[in-house]
Amino acid sequence: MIVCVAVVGHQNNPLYIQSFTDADDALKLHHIVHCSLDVVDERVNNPKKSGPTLNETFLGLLYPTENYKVYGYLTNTKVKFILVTTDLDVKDADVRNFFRRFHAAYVDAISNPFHEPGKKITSKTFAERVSTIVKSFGMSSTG
Amino acid sequence: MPPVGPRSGDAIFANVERVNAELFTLTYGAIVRQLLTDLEEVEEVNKQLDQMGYNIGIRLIDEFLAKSNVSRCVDFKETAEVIAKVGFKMFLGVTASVTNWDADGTCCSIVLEDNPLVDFVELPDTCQGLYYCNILSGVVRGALEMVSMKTEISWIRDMLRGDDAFELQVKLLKQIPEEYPYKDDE
Amino acid sequence: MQFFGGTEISPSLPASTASGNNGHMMYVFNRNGVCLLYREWNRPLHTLNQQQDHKLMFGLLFSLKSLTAKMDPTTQDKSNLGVPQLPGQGCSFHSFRTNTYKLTFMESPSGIKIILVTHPRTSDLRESLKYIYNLYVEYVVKNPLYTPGTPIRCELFNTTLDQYVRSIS
Amino acid sequence: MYCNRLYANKPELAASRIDAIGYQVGHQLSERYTMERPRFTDHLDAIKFICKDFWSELFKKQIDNLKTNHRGTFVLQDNRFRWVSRMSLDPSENGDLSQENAEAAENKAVQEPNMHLHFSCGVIKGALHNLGIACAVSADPSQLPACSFVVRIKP
Repeated sequence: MIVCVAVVGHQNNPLYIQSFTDADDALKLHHIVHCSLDVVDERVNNPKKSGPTLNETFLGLLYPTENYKVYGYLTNTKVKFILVTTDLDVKDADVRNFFRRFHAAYVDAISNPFHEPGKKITSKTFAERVSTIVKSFGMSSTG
Repeated sequence: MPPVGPRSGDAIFANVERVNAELFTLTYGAIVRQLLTDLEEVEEVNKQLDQMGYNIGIRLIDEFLAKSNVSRCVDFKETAEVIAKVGFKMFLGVTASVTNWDADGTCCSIVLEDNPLVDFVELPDTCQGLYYCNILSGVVRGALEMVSMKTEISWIRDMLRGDDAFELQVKLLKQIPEEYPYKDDE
Repeated sequence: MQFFGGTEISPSLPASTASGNNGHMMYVFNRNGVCLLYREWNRPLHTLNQQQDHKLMFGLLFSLKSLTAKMDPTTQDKSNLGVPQLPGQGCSFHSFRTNTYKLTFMESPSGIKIILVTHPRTSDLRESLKYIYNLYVEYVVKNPLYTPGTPIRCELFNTTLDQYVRSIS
Repeated sequence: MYCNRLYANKPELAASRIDAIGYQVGHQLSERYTMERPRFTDHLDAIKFICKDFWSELFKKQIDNLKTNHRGTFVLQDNRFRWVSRMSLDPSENGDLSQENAEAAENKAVQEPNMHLHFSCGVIKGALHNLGIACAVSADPSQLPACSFVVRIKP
């Protein structure tokens, strides 16, 4: 289950962060997202030869904690997407698929003429779409 | 008199040189936003969009007539149908329908269920009085004026304001015949 | 009599069999009677100054249209002679021929009038006028530097038009 | 063609406004058209993207010629730029003017299309900015219907 997604601007300014848990661990999740940003920077600046293809937007697993797995994605415009999940057995393809759909939703959201670049995304449509994508996470491959 | 001209714009739409849809939608959005920044007053923006639409309409009519092969626009009812069925398809790629005729045939509604101008758009709370698509009313008004029909156009429904469709009310004020422009004693 | 019927528009050039210098001159008027364009290819004689010439041409069309509509034996719905009509209202003529020239005329519902004067033995030019109307749309109406209602000064339009008129047979 | 006409009919919208409108559009489009492609490694990579994919999306053709001085200036030439393909003025209009006036008229003929090209410049600038490249963009329409865009990357 996905517990948190976030969009972070190129100056590490949060553009959108949403957690999907009942418990009040929002603060903890925000902390995880925050920590993951450094990993993204490191990953981009020192690409591992064994890691995902050079300059691919999908950055793969950033780091696992005891309870969570954190995945990252960096667009060509240096916007970071972070995904935090509690699933321990996650298929790579599912995560890629998630980010692809998430990116499409993001592109439509910033195409609203009233959205200001660099400002937080307040669109209701975007929030709804994200929630749909989050809910269907992993469904495609499990049947 | 046999019906003249095409009844649908599909074939013409397929042949018209088209501009990239996203570019079109985003450019319109950027123009509206720029106008809001410049003019501040939402009412002023509505007026400006209508005026821009009018300027486009008076040009667009000739392209419409040339490509659609419509040879006469004398009857208001027939003209409204052609504009909705052929015109909207040709230039916006969507089909509009004509409904709500009044008894004497001088007032009707053009209903759009799909409108590429508003893809991606969410009106912020500060722009509630904005008729985002007001350019369309200007285009229709300008185009009709060029075929001698003076009209008054207003929005009845607007999806950005939570309605289920876009509805433009078109009211025919008068038809202006062609005058002999030169004085006889000149 | 009705000028241009319900045939398909041809965005391609109407076929021509032989070419030559058959075009004499052309006028374009808008709905307000403003002469947007006068183009001349072969006109040995000028008897009037240009303004009078345009006025005479426009007056000729205006009266002739009014007359042809009045004479129409097929319809009841006629206004009095000389009373202004809506563009496209009533019937209209599309050409006439004298022993020295032929005049072909078309009017769009938006009131754009195109008049082409040619050699008397040229063929039916209705499709050609429609084609010229399309050229007007492409090179004049779509030229962002052109202001509607003003005289046409578009190089691209003129060159394309000249080239086309040369091909008329 | 139509969006071109939108602002073409608004002479009171000054060049900077048109540029700003183009900038917003370019900014948004660059995000859309770089979806599902690896990040660019350098400036040239991004410029090539503008010449090929971006231009193709917008105009169904690529930029015809790309030149660079290898010091941050790129010249992108489109031999038949769609937005000015219908644009023309009558040069003979100024036929009997003195040399000086003829030059002024020529300037005017260059400046007017320039107004319309501010939009295109804004689009390119907005797209490149969003890809992390700060630059200035200008257009040269002196060879209509060909048109060149000069991109100067800010160090």
